[in-house]
Amino acid sequence: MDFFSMDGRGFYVWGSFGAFLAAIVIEIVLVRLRIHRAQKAVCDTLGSADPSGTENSDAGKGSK
Amino acid sequence: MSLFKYSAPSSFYPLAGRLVPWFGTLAFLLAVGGLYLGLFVAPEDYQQGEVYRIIFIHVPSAWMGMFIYLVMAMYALLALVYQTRLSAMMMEALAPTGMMFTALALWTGALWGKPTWGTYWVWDARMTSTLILLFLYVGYMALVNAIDDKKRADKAGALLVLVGSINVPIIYFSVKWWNTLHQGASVSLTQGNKMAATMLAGMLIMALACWMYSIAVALCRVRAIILERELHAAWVKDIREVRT
Amino acid sequence: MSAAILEGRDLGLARGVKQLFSGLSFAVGSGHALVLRGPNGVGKTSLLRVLAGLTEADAGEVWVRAKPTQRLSAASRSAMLYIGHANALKDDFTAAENLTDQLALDANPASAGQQLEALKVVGLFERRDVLTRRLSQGQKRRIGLARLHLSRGAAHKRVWLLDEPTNALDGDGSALFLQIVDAHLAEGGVAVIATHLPMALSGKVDEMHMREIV
Amino acid sequence: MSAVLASEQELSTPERGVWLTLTRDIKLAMRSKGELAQALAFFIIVVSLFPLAIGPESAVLKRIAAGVVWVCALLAVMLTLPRLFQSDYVDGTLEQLALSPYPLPLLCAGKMLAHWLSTGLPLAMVAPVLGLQFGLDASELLVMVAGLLIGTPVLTMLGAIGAALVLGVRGGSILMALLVLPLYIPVLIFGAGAVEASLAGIDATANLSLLAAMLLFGLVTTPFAAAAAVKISLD
Repeated sequence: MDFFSMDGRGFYVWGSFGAFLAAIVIEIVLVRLRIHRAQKAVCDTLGSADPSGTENSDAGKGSK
Repeated sequence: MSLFKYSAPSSFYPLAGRLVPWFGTLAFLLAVGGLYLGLFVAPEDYQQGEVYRIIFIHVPSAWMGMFIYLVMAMYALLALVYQTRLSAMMMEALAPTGMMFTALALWTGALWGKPTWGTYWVWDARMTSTLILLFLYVGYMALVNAIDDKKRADKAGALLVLVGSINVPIIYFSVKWWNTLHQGASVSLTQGNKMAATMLAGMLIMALACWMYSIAVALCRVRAIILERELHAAWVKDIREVRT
Repeated sequence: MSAAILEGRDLGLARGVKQLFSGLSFAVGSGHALVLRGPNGVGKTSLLRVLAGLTEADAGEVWVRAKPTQRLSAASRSAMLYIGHANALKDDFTAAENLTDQLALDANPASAGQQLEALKVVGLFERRDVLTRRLSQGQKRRIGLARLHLSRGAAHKRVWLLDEPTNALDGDGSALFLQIVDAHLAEGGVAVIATHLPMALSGKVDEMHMREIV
Repeated sequence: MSAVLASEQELSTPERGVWLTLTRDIKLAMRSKGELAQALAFFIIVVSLFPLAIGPESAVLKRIAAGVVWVCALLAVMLTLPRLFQSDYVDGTLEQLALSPYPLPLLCAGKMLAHWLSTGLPLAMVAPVLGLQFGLDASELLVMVAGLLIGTPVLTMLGAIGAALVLGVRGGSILMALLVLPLYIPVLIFGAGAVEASLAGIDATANLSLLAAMLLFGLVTTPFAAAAAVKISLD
């Protein structure tokens, strides 16, 4: 509990760390969405005969 | 010439795909180590108390914000001189991450300032220059997004970043000059009190983590950009065929 | 063609995802005109802009006098005279002022007397001091004709790149245009003309038909 | 043959390119004096708004005078930047400039000079009157005018790059402000700083010479950057 209160300034410390974490998580999600969409667009232009799900094979490895 | 092989988007795409997990993993491990050092091992600062721990993300963010702009300027030079398409794509891939780190530096700086100096914002030289750096990122992204023709957007963005990067030292100098003239709040974040070795180590490790993260996320984004641009190129079809 | 003044070598250009042309090669010799034909949107204007150096080709090179030229290099700029859809005229200047300015930019040494003479030839002498905003489209086009008239031959800006030059011109104007181009070719000039109208030039004319690339 | 010689002779003096665009743009500006007056009127009106918003205490006004005048000069210059290339871009003149045998950087330099003569210079000329409204005295006014005379050309030169980059782009003028304003900050700091220094009784030459250094650096570099931007926008 002491750890989280940070001398009673937990708001500032965890506000910083929280924003940092949130920004990075959001960025990772957005980038992965973007590459998924790009790969889907490639599949679409190659014709509908493309089996779905293939694009996850490499995007899943995206920045962890 | 083998180096130039990878300046073609078609060969860079798979290479970047192979590199992303490595840099991503490295970033994750470093971040875990750095945060452990920063939050649990490093001692409390005898002047600022616990709140100084913001340093472990504030300083790396500020560094990355500046460093990424510098890297973009280098790519800008390559894009304009050697006309390599990939350099411009790398710029476009780096800009959002650089902007994010710059914004985070401002945000964490404000949250640090309030308990430490009693105000969220001081017009101190470093904070002010970081704010201007954020404006430079905004300008670049706005310009590149506003131009439909990708070829033109690449070159225009590169020229803007080049002009901006020449201006950055002048801006820093002028802001510093202005700050001393007004004898305003000169905020010294790291000087004054000697940093414990563990503090320094934690900060450096976190900076390294941010660096690796930036590489991973930029490589991932550049892959998306390559696919978006080369949607109709022949090699893209080959890649999909290999994968299917 | 040994005396090729202007050559396109393997030129390729895409706009967005659309490939306008690729592997396009041709040569135009002294005294020759090349007429570009093809439907709208096939890339005639783009090709002219590539030759002028305004647009950068994705592939290939433009050669002038058997030498490869960089986009907008000094050699290219002193050879190319480009007249596009826009007339490059200032509404607030008179016809005569506009002509003087254009020739000055071309580094064309035509004297004031020669300029008045040229305005007479294109039928703008009486209207030379009228602000360009009060001229008709065809009359504006004729200022360009005066510029061409004074740029004939091999002396300067030898390669003419003309985009739909007879647009807005009446019958007389078109005939005048043909005369000027013929004179230019006879004096050793070169012209590349994009048009969808018949071009009854009396000199040596090649035609290039551009087609949509699927 | 004589024509060949003549054209070569003329090109042996490429600096004539500066003169060409300078005289042409000045002449154009003189034909539409209304536009010139607009920028000036904007400058005067916006500066006059500040006392109304802040109150007429002379100590406060004197304190903010330099900043207000400089920010307004900056905005006034920025509003006129589209004039540099926009109409030339639309009517096809810019293509002809790029294709002229004269080097494009020199032609751009001439345009910048014309732009400064028709905006920066008049602004610097009216500034003392506005400074009087804020209670500045003669020596401070002198420093302010000197600063504006050295600083506004830099605003024009940096602005030319931005103006060329946004040609034909959606939302051009706001976008241009985004690109250009951050680059204007050093000029603002040194320009306003000069007046503040003289207000505080310090020698203002340090500020002014820094502005002059920027001017010299800009003179050498920005015509090339603007020319490159024009080429990019024509592509």
